[in-house]
Amino acid sequence: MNALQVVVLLLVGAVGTCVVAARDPLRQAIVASFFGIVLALLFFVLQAPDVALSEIVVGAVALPLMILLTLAKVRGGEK
Amino acid sequence: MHSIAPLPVVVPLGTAALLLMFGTVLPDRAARALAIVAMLTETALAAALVRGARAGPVIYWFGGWTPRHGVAIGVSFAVDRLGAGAATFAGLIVTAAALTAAHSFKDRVALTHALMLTMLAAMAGFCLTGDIFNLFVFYELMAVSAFGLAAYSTAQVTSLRAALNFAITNSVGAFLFLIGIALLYGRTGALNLAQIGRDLAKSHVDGLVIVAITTITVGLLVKAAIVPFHFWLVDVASWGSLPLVVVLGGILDTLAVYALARVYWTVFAPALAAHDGSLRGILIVMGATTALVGAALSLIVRGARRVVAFVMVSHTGTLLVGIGCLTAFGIAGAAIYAVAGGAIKAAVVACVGELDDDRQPTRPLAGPIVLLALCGLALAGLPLFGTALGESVIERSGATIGDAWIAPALILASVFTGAAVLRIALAAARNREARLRAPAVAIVATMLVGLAIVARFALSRWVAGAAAAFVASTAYGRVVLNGAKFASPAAVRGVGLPTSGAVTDLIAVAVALGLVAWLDMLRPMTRRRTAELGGTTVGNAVRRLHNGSLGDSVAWVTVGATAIVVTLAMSMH
Amino acid sequence: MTPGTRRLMFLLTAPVLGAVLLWGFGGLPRFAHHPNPYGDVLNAVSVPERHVTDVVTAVNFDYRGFDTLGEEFIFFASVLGVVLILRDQTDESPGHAEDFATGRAVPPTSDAVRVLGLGLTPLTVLFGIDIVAHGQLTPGGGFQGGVILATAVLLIYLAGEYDELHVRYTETVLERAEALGGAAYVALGFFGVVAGSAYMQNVLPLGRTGSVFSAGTVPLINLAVAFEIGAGVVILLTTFLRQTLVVRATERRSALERALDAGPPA
Amino acid sequence: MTLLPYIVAIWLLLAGLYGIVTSRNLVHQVVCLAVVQASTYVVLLAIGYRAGAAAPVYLDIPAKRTAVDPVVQALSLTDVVVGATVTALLLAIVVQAHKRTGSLDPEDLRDAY
Repeated sequence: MNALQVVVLLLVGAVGTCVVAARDPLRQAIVASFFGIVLALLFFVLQAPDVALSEIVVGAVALPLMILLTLAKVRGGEK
Repeated sequence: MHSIAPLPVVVPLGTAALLLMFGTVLPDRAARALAIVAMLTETALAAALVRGARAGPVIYWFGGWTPRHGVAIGVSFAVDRLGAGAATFAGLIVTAAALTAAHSFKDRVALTHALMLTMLAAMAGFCLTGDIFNLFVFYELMAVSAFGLAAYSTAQVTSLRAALNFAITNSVGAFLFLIGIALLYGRTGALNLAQIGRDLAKSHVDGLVIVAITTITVGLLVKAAIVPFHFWLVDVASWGSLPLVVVLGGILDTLAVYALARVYWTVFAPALAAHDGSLRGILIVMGATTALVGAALSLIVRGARRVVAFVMVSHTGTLLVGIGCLTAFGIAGAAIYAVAGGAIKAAVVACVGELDDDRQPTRPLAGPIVLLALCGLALAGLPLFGTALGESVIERSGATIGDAWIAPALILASVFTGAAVLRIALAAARNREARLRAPAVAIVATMLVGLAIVARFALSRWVAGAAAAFVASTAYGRVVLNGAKFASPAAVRGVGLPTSGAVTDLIAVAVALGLVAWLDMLRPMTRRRTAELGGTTVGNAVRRLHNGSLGDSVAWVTVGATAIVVTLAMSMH
Repeated sequence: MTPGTRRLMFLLTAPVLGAVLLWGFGGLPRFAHHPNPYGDVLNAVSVPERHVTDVVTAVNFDYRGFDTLGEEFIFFASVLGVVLILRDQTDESPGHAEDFATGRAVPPTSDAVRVLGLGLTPLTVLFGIDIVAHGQLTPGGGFQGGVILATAVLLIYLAGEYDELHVRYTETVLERAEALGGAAYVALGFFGVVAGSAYMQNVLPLGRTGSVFSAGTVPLINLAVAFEIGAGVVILLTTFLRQTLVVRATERRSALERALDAGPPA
Repeated sequence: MTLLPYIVAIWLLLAGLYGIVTSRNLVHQVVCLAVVQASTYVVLLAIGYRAGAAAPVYLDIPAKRTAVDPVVQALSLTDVVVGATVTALLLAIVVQAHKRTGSLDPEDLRDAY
């Protein structure tokens, strides 16, 4: 295992923890998007470019977008 | 015969796509009819596969990728009689659900029926597949289709909560299952069930094997709603849309137990050999606990659908005892019990849905009340029904492996669940306001009750042989990987089932009737009001435990998984 | 259970579960030195047998193409589920797109955003098509390309204004496109059956390795997947967008009404 | 050190589960489920990785070159799709639940006893 992999793995663990620890959903959505990017990076260093690409489009773009839309709806309803 | 193997999956999937394509231009009736035709086609195709597999499993390699030097490189279906039988039964239950769906699904009918079709396709694939990752794919397809249907009544917050509970708990279960698959792949480099089994037998039973067994078992037990993983099922059965609950009670949780047996016999049985005692103990104890807890709570709780929810929990527990015996007889008993009990539960749900309805009365209620009473008797163990035969076969196989306590435990569970359903019938008979609205439901429920009787006589002929073929791991592996002829004399010859103890069954029915009479007729009115333990400490504790909290369900999954893995590790290692 | 009890229960058992899981993972071959016989076989045969250079695509759409059929229908089912769950309720009506939080109309999209959005759209579309078309050659394929194409459609929304009527019309078209993708995947499987062999068998001419039209049915399945995923993701995003911008309760509902909705306790 | 990927995976699994168990916000709870799922990606890809091997794309590498396992990558792709779809479904349910209760706290969804 090379140093880059170790660093990225630890980063994945740390950012994943931040996603859970971010109790405010709006902040969490942004952290989650970052988590998607870090995961994609991990997949890239594990020589999985296909999975990395889908993690970027899904985890870093599509899902955070849906979370933000949900939050927008929900906050609108709260007046 | 080989060529039709993919069709039970492909036909419903294709029809689902067509329904979405023409959903906006098709009249609702036409969409419904198209869906039902596809469901019946699946049933017929699966039934043809039961015949086709009578001389041994039918192996179908998708993409024509047959194994090379005994190494699988593609995905296969490995269709045996029991699997094809389960796929046939799934078709019947989903058809029954669709026939009763007219009053539950009014908006976007084509979409709801498309989801029922993807769910059916997933069930068929789940029953027929010979590949563990393919099993996972169908596990998820089944679940995702069901989530949308569970949340259909979006005006009801409880139904939304039930769907959330369902989706979150089942997803956690699915991830555990996937971790198990990854572990097995890491050890053997294979995804084909037979190949994993063959390679696993070469290594010794170590931490990896124990953890893989645990994660896969927990993933399936969550789906089967075995105590303490049952909270989501109680919520969905109480609040989910009716057609989904018909499917849930009829087959969905049963299939998870089926898959557990499939994975055990193809993957773990060759490797475990001498160690299987610990797994057997865990499965039987969990099954019996579930059967008893579900049965006891079905007598305690209030509300017809809630009662039925706990009857479902109890039943899956009994099934798990049958599978957990890890013998061919246990599987044979469970198969009969699954068909007869599943049909009965589906009928109960359909009838109870009628009672809940507050529409204008059109006809007297006699139909559903009589049907509910019959279902209650069937659950209590009236020898006319397949439930009684299945249960007695499970009890015998329990006694054969030295667990004589299983028989009284299961009989007690059936007395309680039977009494619980009889009480619903009694309450409905007393409530003069209630009326039956649609004759369709009564017809479907009658056919389901009939199926439970037919199962008693038709299944007992071939199920022992089918079960013997199911457990013939080595012969199965040779057929899948080497294209050999199926060599299992016991399976081909067929084996007689132990006969049912009719006297015990009749006593059980009498006790159930007595229990109902005592609870709801003989006791003074004031005591009867508290019969449901509404205000008592026990009743409150039970309800507080089943209050639909999402976090609770997941916490229990963690606790249950830990308990299972620690027990297995200590007894095997 | 109270939140405290539940948390305590979890914290007492989770470390044990973690430790036991780690014990199980310890039984795997050493990291980075796995034998992976299955993967090695496929790596060796994909290029000569299937004329596919991206082996992951060969696994997805050929060797294990049946899994991917299931996967596409998982996606299909969840889009149907979202559409069902977020369908218009009897107590809701679509209104004019307005800023929900303040009750004001949505400020018109600024020209800068519009130009940027419209400028980015063709680029995104090209990128998406590129990813789809080279599915069997380079990383990416119908799934990734489909999501990217869906994002391009969303850029148009960002650049323009949200027009309710227009969306109602496109929803039907999108649902048909998604269904077409799913149906095409199912139908492509029958090519093998028609040719007298197994379902999902890749029977079309394999072409020259490295060209866009190589690998037989693989690029066709890829295209079907791109269709389904692309349309599906647009449906998902517009359904959520519609909830945010347009749908509101016809009248403010009182707490009592909500309680009545919940029905009697069990 | 060679167990590090699995330690990270187990950590993500348990951290995500902790988030689900203790969450007081439905959107937060749903995103925590995605963290649980991330653990499965890490496990799968770690199992398929091989030191010094290339990505399984034979476009610009020689045919004899060893590559990492493509099978687990295909499995992870399916897993990513499954995760995204389940999250979308859950968010849709959350939107409806919020319309009905005006709250995002899972505790407000329980039966009150």
